Amino acid sequence: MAHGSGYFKTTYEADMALVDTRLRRLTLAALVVLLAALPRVASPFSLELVTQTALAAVGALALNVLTGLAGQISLGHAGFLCAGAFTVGILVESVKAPPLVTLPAAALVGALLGTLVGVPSLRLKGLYLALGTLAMHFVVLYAASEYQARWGFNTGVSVPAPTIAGIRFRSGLQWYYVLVAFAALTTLLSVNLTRSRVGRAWMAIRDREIAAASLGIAVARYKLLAFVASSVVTALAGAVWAYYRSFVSVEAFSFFVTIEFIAMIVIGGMGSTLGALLGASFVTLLPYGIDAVVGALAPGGAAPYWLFPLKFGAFGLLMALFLLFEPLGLVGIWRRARTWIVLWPLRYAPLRSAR
Amino acid sequence: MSAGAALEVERLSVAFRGLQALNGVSVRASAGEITALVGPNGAGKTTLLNAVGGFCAITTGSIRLDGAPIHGLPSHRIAARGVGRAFQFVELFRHMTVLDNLMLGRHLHMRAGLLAGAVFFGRSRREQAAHRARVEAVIEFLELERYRRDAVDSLPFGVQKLCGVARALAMEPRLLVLDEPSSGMSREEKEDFARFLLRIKHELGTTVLWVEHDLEMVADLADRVTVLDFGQVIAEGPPAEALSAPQVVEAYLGRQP
Amino acid sequence: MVRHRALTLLLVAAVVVPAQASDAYRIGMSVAITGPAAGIYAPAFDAYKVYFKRINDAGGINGHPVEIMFEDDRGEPSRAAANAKKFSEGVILIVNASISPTYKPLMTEADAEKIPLLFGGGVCPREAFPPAHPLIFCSTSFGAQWDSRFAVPFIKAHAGSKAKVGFVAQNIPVSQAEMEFAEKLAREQGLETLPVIVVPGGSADFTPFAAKLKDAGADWVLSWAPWPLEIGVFEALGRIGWTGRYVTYAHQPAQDDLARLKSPNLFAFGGNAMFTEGLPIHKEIEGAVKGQTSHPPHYLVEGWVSAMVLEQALRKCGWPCSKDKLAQTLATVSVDTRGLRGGPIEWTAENHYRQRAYYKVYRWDTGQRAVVPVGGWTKLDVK
Amino acid sequence: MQAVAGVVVLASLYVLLGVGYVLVYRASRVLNLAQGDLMMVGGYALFAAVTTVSASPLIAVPLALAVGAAAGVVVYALLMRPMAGHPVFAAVLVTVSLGILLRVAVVLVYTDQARYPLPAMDLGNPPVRLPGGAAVSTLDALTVISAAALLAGLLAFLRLSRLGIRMRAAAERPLLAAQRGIDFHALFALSWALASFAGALAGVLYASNVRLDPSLGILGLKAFAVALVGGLDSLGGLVAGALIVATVEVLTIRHVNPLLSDVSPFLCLLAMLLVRPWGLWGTREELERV
Repeated sequence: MAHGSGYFKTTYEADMALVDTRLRRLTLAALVVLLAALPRVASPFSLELVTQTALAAVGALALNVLTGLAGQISLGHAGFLCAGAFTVGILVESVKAPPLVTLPAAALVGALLGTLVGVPSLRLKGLYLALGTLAMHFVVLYAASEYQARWGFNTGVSVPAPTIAGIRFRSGLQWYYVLVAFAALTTLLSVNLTRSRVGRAWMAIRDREIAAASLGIAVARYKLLAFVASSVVTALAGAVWAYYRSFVSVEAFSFFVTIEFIAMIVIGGMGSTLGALLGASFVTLLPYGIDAVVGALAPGGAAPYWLFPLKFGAFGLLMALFLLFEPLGLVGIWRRARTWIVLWPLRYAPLRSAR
Repeated sequence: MSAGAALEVERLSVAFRGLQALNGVSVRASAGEITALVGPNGAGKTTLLNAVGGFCAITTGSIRLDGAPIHGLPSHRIAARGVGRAFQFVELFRHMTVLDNLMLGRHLHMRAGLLAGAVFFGRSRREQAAHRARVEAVIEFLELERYRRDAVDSLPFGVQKLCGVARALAMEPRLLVLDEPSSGMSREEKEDFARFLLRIKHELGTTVLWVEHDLEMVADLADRVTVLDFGQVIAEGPPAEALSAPQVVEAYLGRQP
Repeated sequence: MVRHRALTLLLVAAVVVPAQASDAYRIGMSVAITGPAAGIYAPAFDAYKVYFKRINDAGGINGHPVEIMFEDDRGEPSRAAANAKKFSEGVILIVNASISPTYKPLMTEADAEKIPLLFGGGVCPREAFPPAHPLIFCSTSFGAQWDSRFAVPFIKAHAGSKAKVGFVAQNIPVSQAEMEFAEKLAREQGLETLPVIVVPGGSADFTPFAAKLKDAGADWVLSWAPWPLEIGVFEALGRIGWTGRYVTYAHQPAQDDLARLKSPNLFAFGGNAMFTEGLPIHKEIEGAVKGQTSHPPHYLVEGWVSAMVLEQALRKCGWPCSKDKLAQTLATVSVDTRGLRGGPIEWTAENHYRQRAYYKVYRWDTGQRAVVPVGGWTKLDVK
Repeated sequence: MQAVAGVVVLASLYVLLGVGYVLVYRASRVLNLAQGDLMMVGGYALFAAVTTVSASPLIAVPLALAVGAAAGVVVYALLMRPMAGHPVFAAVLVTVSLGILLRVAVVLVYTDQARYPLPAMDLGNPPVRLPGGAAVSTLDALTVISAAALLAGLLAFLRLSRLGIRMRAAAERPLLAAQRGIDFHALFALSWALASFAGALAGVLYASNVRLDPSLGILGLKAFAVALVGGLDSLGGLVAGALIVATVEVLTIRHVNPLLSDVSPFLCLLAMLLVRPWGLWGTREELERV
């Protein structure tokens, strides 16, 4: 911002800037360089992990908009993903549709489903709504499995590598760039939303519906909008998933996937964009982290049987621990750490009674 | 800013599960004036405000704003007609900053939709900046500058109440509805608040419907007073007259032996 | 300047792949160690672990150890896909022992990286049958289209032509298709058939499905599905007093369940000899896995057989053994199953299933109070 | 006739499972998504008792049920009590974690293999002939009897005993109950114990009748559709909900499409949410107050 010296802001535009200090600009630049240069140094497998994390981040950000910002609990996230993925699968399988057709179609299906699930949200609150979305999940999965069974796709429907603008996306490297860019774009949109009129209206509804209505916010409309926005992005993520994995199959969208996404925003820190990103990374990488730790402790030996259930259990345990002891999630820890670093070596802590 | 609107409540009745909260109440708030609503606890003051704001269903009667009926409309439509409300128990969005709370007050005046907000570039960005300027004006008006970036739940209760008023003011309402704004404020805060109330009336010309416990303040500031007891109007008129009526004294102090 | 420094930092902190032992045969295995299907597939993990530990302890193959990267896929395709990516760094073969939804991502990766893929535990995919995909092999005892060609004539031989036959499938495509195929076969052979009943695997209670079969008047029922469903429907039929005969594929738990249910009406047919026969190879496996697994030894047979195939392929491949060379070698193996199956597993360039499929039927004998074979091995030529 | 018998048996199983949801929801407005897993634990407790303590069902079954009830208390003390004051949704998520942990614990001890406690107790499960040509298994019949007995016992307990009346009071008027000095934690713990006991009972019966494996918990999800159709806070509604869902399920299997039966409880739930979101006999959620 040309007018800002870095510390004093002279316009409201400057005050609203996302990246306003030199340190932040440097950090952002470093992150961009790191992500761009990673393929040169990282192994294909590490790249695959980052790619997976990026895709998970898109899903987590979409869920965060719905649950974190607008306060509408959804247990149907995997259902939306599944709908997007199967839209691609069915269109590619039946009419060989190109991505420029399938992706908008997936978004449209997402919007329709979001509306369908959103309408009951106008009458339902909290748990009842969650149950409605859960029921939707099972219905979507049923429809998908009917399709899969009827057409005899035993191992799932194949989705060949897509071609956009003459480029055929098939290598791990291409997908790395595509998905990291997708995640970056979603992050930017999500950050912008939180500071815009619509995002604020959602947070108002989340905190107190009556107060929101008193400010002229059309609560019903905005709830519906949150469902539609979230489900469009989720369905798109599902569509990209289908292309990236080059197949779709019902088994990939079990209820456990929903739990994983909820865990991401819970562990990351509900309602925070950074939290959704941290949570997505954490949940995606956790099993591999456990592998690495066990590998380091017991090199050479074949992994013991108990390790595998343990990886699954660690996820459940961590989710419980975060819920019990760190409701603000990883973002909360990050903020405390930042305060600690900034203040170090001083040991300033707010008075206990002040909390 | 737009001039104040006149509110007419005619023979309004509200019942909850057989309990008659309001019974044929008529209240008028003339344009540009401060109309106070007083009465003992449980008299039905907040219920009346809820009915005006569309937060509870009415049994019979009518509510008109500048002659147009608003009863039966959903709350957000009533807000769009120009009714701004500050709540008794604040009802701010506690995790947000004062600034964000006030920006929410600008909701009705802003246009940016979902996509514009997500892109946050060009027009939607300029719109945001323009409304930020209006919010800053409100912050300055109510002298909240130093709390601008604080999360609401970290503020003292009196300041929170003032923020509630600020948020309602940011809506640029034609009718400002205040529910016991001064309760929980310190002596000094109350004095400031009295000043703000007069400035709202004189500088902004907004009609104010004001529920208040502090009868001294009402006597000093209100143009007209309506006294409620057990869901019925027991006195109405200029403060000096209405507050000294025998039935009002009785309602507050109990029947004298 | 900033860019330069960042890059340097990055290089230093880069995720470095740990140096792999270059003198080992590296194999990747994606297996449902946990998850809903683990009861059937986790034993393959134990079988491989024990089998190749023995080999390595004895000096390895051609003087080189076999190193297996085990990855759990929980029976979920997304996890299988991640595993496949992990394997793409230098394994010469991928082994899969999991449910069919995990096949596609592994096949995709195998195809892209030209890594041979061995199915050892899950149902054989179409690509293993003639004309076979050059990279896809399957040592599992059961395969679609062939099992019914054995089972339907078996029913006809025992029931005569007057019997009404019902068919039970699980709501997974491979099972549904197989039962529809069997129903067609049965009709062609002059049996009276009932429409196939498709049962969701997650049903709380199979009784309503059983009642439907019973009310339709089925004398014989054929089921080809995952074991919990096969046996679940049979038990549900028993609970409502059905007295017909039930023929079902003998997955690994069959041996225990035949003994548990003690029903002379339950016929389990399959490609593996049950441990009740007490062959020398059975004793050997029992001895080898003792204390090494939490599963009964006979659960490990599918995994054991595929490990035998792999061992022989590696021996024939020699050292060094690349993925291409191994794929070519696999297409020529002929593995003596030493009685675990009715005959050897022989693969050709065209056929990665087996030249001949062998079947044997078992049931509970009330007289002997034991699980006994009904006749000997039946041989089918696979063309 | 066989269809009617099937409906009643299935409905009884749903009732046994659904009781847990209703009890916990009444007490704390929390939906216990681990109810199915608590049922599974009950089944494994029976198997453990049979294989390690005594093969006599007279000892093993009460032991398993006691373990079930105790598990409820432990869960409350360790996980739910610290969640007091947190959003309800967070508490619901904790129960999801609990379900995962229970499944993992069982897998670590017993692997994923199916187990059968009944033969270990040396018992059979012969069919019982009913009038009209129908038949159910002995344990099916026991399930129906247990569900009826449990419901009758619970209703009597809530209506007649002092503790039960307190529980009802605490559920209906928490504030008033607190002012009267009712110990909430004890009552919540009791609700959890009863819920978990009911789950264990369902687990014991199901494991004996059908089988035991770690994925049994999925049944819990269906039963929770049942609880919602009946009304989450109503025991009477539960019976109606269970009968409706079971009837729809059996009819779909027989006359529509067996595959649809898997989702039919959820279709019932969606239909109910659209018509009467609070269920057949449930109370409407209180409106927000300003």
